[in-house]
Amino acid sequence: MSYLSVNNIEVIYDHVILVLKGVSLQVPQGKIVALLGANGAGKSTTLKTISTLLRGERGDVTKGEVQFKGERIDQLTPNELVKRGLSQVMEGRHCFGHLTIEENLLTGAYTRSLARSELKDALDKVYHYFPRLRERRNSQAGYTSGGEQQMCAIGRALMAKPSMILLDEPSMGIAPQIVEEIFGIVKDLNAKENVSFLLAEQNTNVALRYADFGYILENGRVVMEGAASELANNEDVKEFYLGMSGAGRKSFRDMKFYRRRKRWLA
Amino acid sequence: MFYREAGQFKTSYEADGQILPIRQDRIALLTTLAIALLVLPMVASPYMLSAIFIPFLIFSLAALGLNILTGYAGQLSLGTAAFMAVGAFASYNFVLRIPGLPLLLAFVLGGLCAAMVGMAFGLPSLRIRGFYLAASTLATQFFVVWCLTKIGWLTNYSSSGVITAQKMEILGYAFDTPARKYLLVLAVVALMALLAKNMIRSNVGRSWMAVRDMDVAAEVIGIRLMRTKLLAFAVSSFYCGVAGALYAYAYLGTVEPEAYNLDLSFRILFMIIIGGVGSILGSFLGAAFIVLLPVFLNILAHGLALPTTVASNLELMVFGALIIFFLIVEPHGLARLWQIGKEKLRLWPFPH
Amino acid sequence: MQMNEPSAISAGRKVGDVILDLRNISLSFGGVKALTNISFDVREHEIRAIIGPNGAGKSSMLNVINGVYRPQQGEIIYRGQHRKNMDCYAAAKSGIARTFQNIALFKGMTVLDNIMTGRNLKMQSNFLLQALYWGPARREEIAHRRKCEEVIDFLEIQHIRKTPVGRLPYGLQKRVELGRALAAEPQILLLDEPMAGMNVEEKQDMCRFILDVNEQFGTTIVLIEHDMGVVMDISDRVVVLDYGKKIGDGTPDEVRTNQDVIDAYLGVAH
Amino acid sequence: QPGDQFVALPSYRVGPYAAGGSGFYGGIIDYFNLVNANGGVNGVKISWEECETEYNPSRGVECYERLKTKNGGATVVEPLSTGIAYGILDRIPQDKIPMTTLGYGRSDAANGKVFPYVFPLISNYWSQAAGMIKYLGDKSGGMDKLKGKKIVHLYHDSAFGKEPLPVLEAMSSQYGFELVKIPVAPPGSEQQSQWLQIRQAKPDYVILWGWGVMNSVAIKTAQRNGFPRDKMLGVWWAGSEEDTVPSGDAAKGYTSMTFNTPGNYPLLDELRKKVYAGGKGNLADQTRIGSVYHMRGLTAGVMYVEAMRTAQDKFGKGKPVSGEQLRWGLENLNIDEARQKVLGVHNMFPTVKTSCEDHEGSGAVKVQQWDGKAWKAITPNWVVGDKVLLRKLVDESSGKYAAEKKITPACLK
Amino acid sequence: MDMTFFAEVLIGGLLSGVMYALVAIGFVLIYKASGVFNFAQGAMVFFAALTTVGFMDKFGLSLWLAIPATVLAMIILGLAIERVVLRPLVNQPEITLFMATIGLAFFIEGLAQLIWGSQVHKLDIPIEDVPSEYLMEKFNIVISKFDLTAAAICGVMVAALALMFAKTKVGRALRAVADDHQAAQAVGIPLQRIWGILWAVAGMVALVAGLLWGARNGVQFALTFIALKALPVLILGGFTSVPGAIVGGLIIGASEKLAEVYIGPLVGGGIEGWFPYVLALLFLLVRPEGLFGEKIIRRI
Ligand SMILES: Nc1ncnc2c1ncn2[C@@H]1O[C@H](COP(=O)(O)OP(=O)(O)OP(=O)(O)O)[C@@H](O)[C@H]1O
Ligand SMILES: Nc1ncnc2c1ncn2[C@@H]1O[C@H](COP(=O)(O)OP(=O)(O)OP(=O)(O)O)[C@@H](O)[C@H]1O
Ligand SMILES: [Mg+2]
Ligand SMILES: [Mg+2]
Repeated sequence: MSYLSVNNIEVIYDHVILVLKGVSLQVPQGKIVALLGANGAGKSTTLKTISTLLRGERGDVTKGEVQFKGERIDQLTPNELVKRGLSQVMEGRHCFGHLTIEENLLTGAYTRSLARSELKDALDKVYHYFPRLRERRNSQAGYTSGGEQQMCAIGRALMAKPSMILLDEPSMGIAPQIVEEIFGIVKDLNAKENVSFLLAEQNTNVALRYADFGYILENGRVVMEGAASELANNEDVKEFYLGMSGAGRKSFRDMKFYRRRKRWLA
Repeated sequence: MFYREAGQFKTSYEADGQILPIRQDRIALLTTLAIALLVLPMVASPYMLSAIFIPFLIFSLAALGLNILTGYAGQLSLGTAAFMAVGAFASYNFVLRIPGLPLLLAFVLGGLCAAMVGMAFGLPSLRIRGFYLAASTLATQFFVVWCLTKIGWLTNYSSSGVITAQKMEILGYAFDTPARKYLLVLAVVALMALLAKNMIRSNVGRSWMAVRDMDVAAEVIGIRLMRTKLLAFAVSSFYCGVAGALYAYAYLGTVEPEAYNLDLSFRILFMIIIGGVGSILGSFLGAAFIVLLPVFLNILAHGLALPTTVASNLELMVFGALIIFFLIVEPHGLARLWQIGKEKLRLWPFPH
Repeated sequence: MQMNEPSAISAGRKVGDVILDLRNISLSFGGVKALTNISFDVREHEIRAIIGPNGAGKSSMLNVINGVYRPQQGEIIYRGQHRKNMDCYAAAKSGIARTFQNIALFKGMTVLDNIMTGRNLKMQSNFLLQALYWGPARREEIAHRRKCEEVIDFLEIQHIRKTPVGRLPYGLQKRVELGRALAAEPQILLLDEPMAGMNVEEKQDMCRFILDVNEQFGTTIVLIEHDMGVVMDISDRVVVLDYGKKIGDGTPDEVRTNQDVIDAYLGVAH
Repeated sequence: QPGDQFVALPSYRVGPYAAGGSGFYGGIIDYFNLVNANGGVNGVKISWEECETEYNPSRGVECYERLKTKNGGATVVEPLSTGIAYGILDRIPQDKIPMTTLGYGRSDAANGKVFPYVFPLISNYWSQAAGMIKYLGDKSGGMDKLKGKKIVHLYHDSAFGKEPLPVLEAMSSQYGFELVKIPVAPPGSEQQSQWLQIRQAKPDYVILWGWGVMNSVAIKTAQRNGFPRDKMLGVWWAGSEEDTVPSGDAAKGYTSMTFNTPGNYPLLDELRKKVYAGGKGNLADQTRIGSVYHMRGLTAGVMYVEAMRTAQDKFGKGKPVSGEQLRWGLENLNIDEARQKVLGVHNMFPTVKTSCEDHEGSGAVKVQQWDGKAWKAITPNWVVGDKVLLRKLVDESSGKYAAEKKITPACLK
Repeated sequence: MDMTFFAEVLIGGLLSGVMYALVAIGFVLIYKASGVFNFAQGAMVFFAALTTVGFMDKFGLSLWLAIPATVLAMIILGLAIERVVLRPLVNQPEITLFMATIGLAFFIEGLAQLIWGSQVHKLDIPIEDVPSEYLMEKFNIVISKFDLTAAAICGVMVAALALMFAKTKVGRALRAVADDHQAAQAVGIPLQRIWGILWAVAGMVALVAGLLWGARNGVQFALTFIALKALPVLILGGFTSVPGAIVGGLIIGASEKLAEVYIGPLVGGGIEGWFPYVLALLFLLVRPEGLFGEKIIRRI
């Protein structure tokens, strides 16, 4: 049975802009699922639909439903979702600028009532993953660097101890070493604590390396799905998402001429 | 079906830069203008002209002025009425003290005085932002009204601080009936709206919007904050000043400084928020909403034959509730609602 | 510099003399030392990359170059002129344009308007003429519009010309931001993570734009990027920062093999 | 309905001045209802329509414009707001609708040659100021005793508060008392500094020229600073229950001007019997019958009805008169004591006799004192200030207005 | 210069300032916790005071019963506001929310008068508004006991709220909400519940202000205007600082009185209307976020 399932959702922004045109996807329990796609394909919108944060952006779900642990969740509030174990890391960081890094992390634990020592443990765990945050713990998040904010956002979501995390572009603006670390953490949580992940990622390379399963979204439709390894070996994915051609990786310098992009759907 | 731009191709940047790129819109605007100019003065009752259309146009102009400052340049202001007062009292003094000064020139001079006051009070905007600035602009509001009550010269030492606007005459032609006053106001407002639109679509307007949307980034691309903000204050106050002068000359006739009180400032702010912040059309829609709704509610309440006290309070409540309702339906104002309507129309008969 | 040159590859790009020289720059915020005693230079027509772990001070470095931050110490020599610091306006005026890590587009404006603001320094006519939209003002507006359309064509964003940027997906916004910087016809272009949040194909597009700008117009480019593939492929020289200190400087190959760099940043050799 | 005498009532029943507005307009309407219940004015029923102005000039103008053509045309209008009165000042002569401004508005409008359509009936600000000084003089034991006294003019810092200054200043130099002017920034919800200044100045009297919340705050703050309330003398806009009730006990002993004598009158009894008993009363709260604002409204009603009667006498009994004709009626009012007795309002307001030169018609005022529960008149007779001085000021000021507006002063027929 | 008089003006000003602060706190509370500039605060003060008096006059309740009844009314009002106005407007720009509170102000004003009528009332609370004899004899200074009590109440309220924001989980959550509604929701902060509580608390703060101001000036519509006195206090102290409200109040109160007394006569008086604003403005030029406000983060 799938842990999270999205069934044929359709989303319209501002009453007129149709963004998702019937997207369905499943996340089985304890798996990592990657959601891939070009800019504007609708990845973030899909995630926001699941976490019901769409309402604040004047987006409407006009069709379809979302189920989590076998229950419909599209009418719940984000708070209830977090309590049920579904957390989202939003695209574009969204740290609380006036709160310090540590306060930011603490708000992450809002839904859990923890004793002081437990809180400290939770914090330590995040600091363990992101030592850089420990150093900057007392600075206002608004004044930290882009990458630090990204780490803070991820750390904040971990504080809720979710059983399912929606990650929107976790690698954006993160140094390569840390990217690997973040995905390491994902794998770690997945393996040790059985946390499921749905991650929207542009860094297809890394994403497919760590994910079990992948969906490719284009223009608001799922155009391809399959096991991660399968996708990674698909010729089209290789060419368009991994930047490989027949003879290994191509240099970015050689990409000078306009190529016609292959579209799966007209 | 009929509202499509399909088949209308632009062959020059000039054509593309037109105020209304879609032909149907152009036709609609011209028709509206023609009706306003030719038909209304003939058919509308004096009541409609002098109690609805004239104040509507004047408030639209003031709202336009505030929209330039708040909607386009992003500086929230609660001092609109003060700038209007400066425009009115300055125009009055110009006409009074310079015999033979053409009335329209007096309005322009009044507007310029307002612009200067606006710039002076706009200076703090270089450092202060958002609600802090808004609250500070109240200083303008109270200070200007205070000056007008204190400095006798400004009101020609009238014992009660009241000024009576002189008769309106341009080139010997007296604007004394509601229809004539209406036409004068319409001409001024239409012209100034056109100028505003031009500013908005050229470099000044873009600089304002850039400063509004992200002033740090605007600075980095070479927009000078001080100049841009002060210009916005000046232009906005100019518009408000002219509106204030019209308010005195074409609408109230006799005014005391108190007529330009905080309440008026707020009403104009409501207009732009309800109508649409950062939209010229919105200034007009908002003014219409705020001018007409209470009248409408009042008439409605009378129709229901409620006890007057109850009716008046209900009116106030419904007015408040409707503001909230419209904000919930469309936080970006009536202008946006209008635009969405048009977008839907363009897609029609398909829903998306 | 002409935008409408045929897009043939220019015969060979020559890296020229030092155009921007940063000497002993130090910058701190309260207790945080963002930059400590950093020196490096940028030569004309080259692509210079700045890399380093998160919070190393890369963005701060760009902010120093174009005058958003004022360093406590150090000197900037730009085209032979010494300055303690730049101010934003002067920097823009002297041909430094940039993009930002957190997109700093004007959200309420259309793509075209955003790009047009990039040309604001080149617009001369006063606002009264603009209000009348008449004569020189109108001609000027149209001339600049033409230039901006070239930028739009170049970046292949014709279809979204009239869309408010707030509604665009992230990747396109980055592209528009580049367009705004390009519209200023800069001498030096500072790019802060232009390819963050893009997939490979889009990165390829972006690289192509950057290289084209560099080659066709000879624009000097300073680039911050976390994707090593991109950095190694397209930059001429790389400077590496870590905790506000410079730990490496040289060609991509030199940097790639520098042990300090590997330890602090790359993790594994790329 | 056609055949009625239609009156426009641009009233306000919400907002800061709602309490006054509902009392005043309630009074007018009550009186009209009573007159109608008694068969109308020579059989002509009075009809009216209210329109909420919120005390806002621009809404007031809209109301005026809306009401003026209703029911065959309004024949008199009373906005009870200076701002609105100014807003329609230019319109009424054109529309030929007289406007009354009972106790407010331009004092110089008393000159009917310049302001043919404006009627500041009974008493205006200048008459009031002169009456105040007269009263204070009498209280001190004669006008000559005012010499060397100190009087504070504590005023609402607006056109309203400055209106009496010409009179007060003239009288100050005439009688040799010291006039200390202390303004209060509107709305006046804080007056600590003013009252400290007053305490410092140790005046003999304080004239309170206030409006709205400023009045109750002044009384409260006077108490807080230990200034005796009976040495305070308010204007009539500071002399209603609405001004004293919120101050509670602090208001005991406070005095103010009025142009109505507080008390009960046959008219009020008749009202209770014929209007309120039938549930047609306009006041929600019957205890407000006979309150200051209500009585002021009744007075206005009496004025209108008497003017209608007078006009009908001239232009034909038993049919409604036009605005123009009613103007004539207002200009030729003569309500003497005998007439007052007939109407059951003897001594409720001073006798009124208007003419083209004198649209005020009286200029007499009274002083009343708050005993903690109700107002009591403390001057047995009507007080009249220096008429000669007032006439001079009115002529000067209205002359200036006429010159500015290029009006040739003349009486209308 | 007469020193006693000076002291009197100064102290009188400080105490008036406390009264301003009382209203300003209501604004700070909502702004700090949701980024909403609550224009309806004045209307809520009016509503609270009028409701208390209404319960006393119309239902004959004693003050001690009327207050809890009003507390209940304020809670209902607060929850209703959250449900009807704020919930649908989550994540909207500040100015939209600001405008919504303006609509709310109209609504509440109309509602209050519809229910309780537009009459003015007095409100007797058992604190005497007469000069304290002790201080009068000892220092020859006239200070009202009432003002001293008000100052004490205000102090307690400020301390409680400041602690709440700084130390508790809810306080932290509220600050987070003010920064970013959407992100706050994403981390599971129950925006709706929290806002409901918040507005209910703001309603109670309004009640305290309403009781004290109502007792001082009478319960009348003009209570809504005291917001105008609170605004300069607010910008001077900083929109986001509870202690700022009281410090701002003291500064504004004292300086406006001193200015009125010592500068006023030179320029014709009546400067209290604008002086506090100009003063606050000058402060802002030095510190654009007010004395204690959170620094406005402007980074690119
Ligand atoms: N608030 C909004 N209003 C209108 N349109 C929107 C809004 N948010 C997103 N869109 C549109 O919806 C489409 C999908 O956007 P979404 O952010 O989901 O894409 P994405 O796949 O996450 O892209 P990226 O990789 O750039 O983050 C885009 O075309 C975008 O323009
Ligand atoms: N305005 C500021 N105030 C306080 N601290 C700042 C400010 N700007 C930057 N910093 C600090 O300086 C350090 C360097 O920041 P910078 O943004 O330059 O990093 P970066 O190298 O761009 O990192 P990233 O790759 O994560 O974007 C960070 O620790 C940051 O917190
Ligand atoms: Mg996305
Ligand atoms: Mg950076």
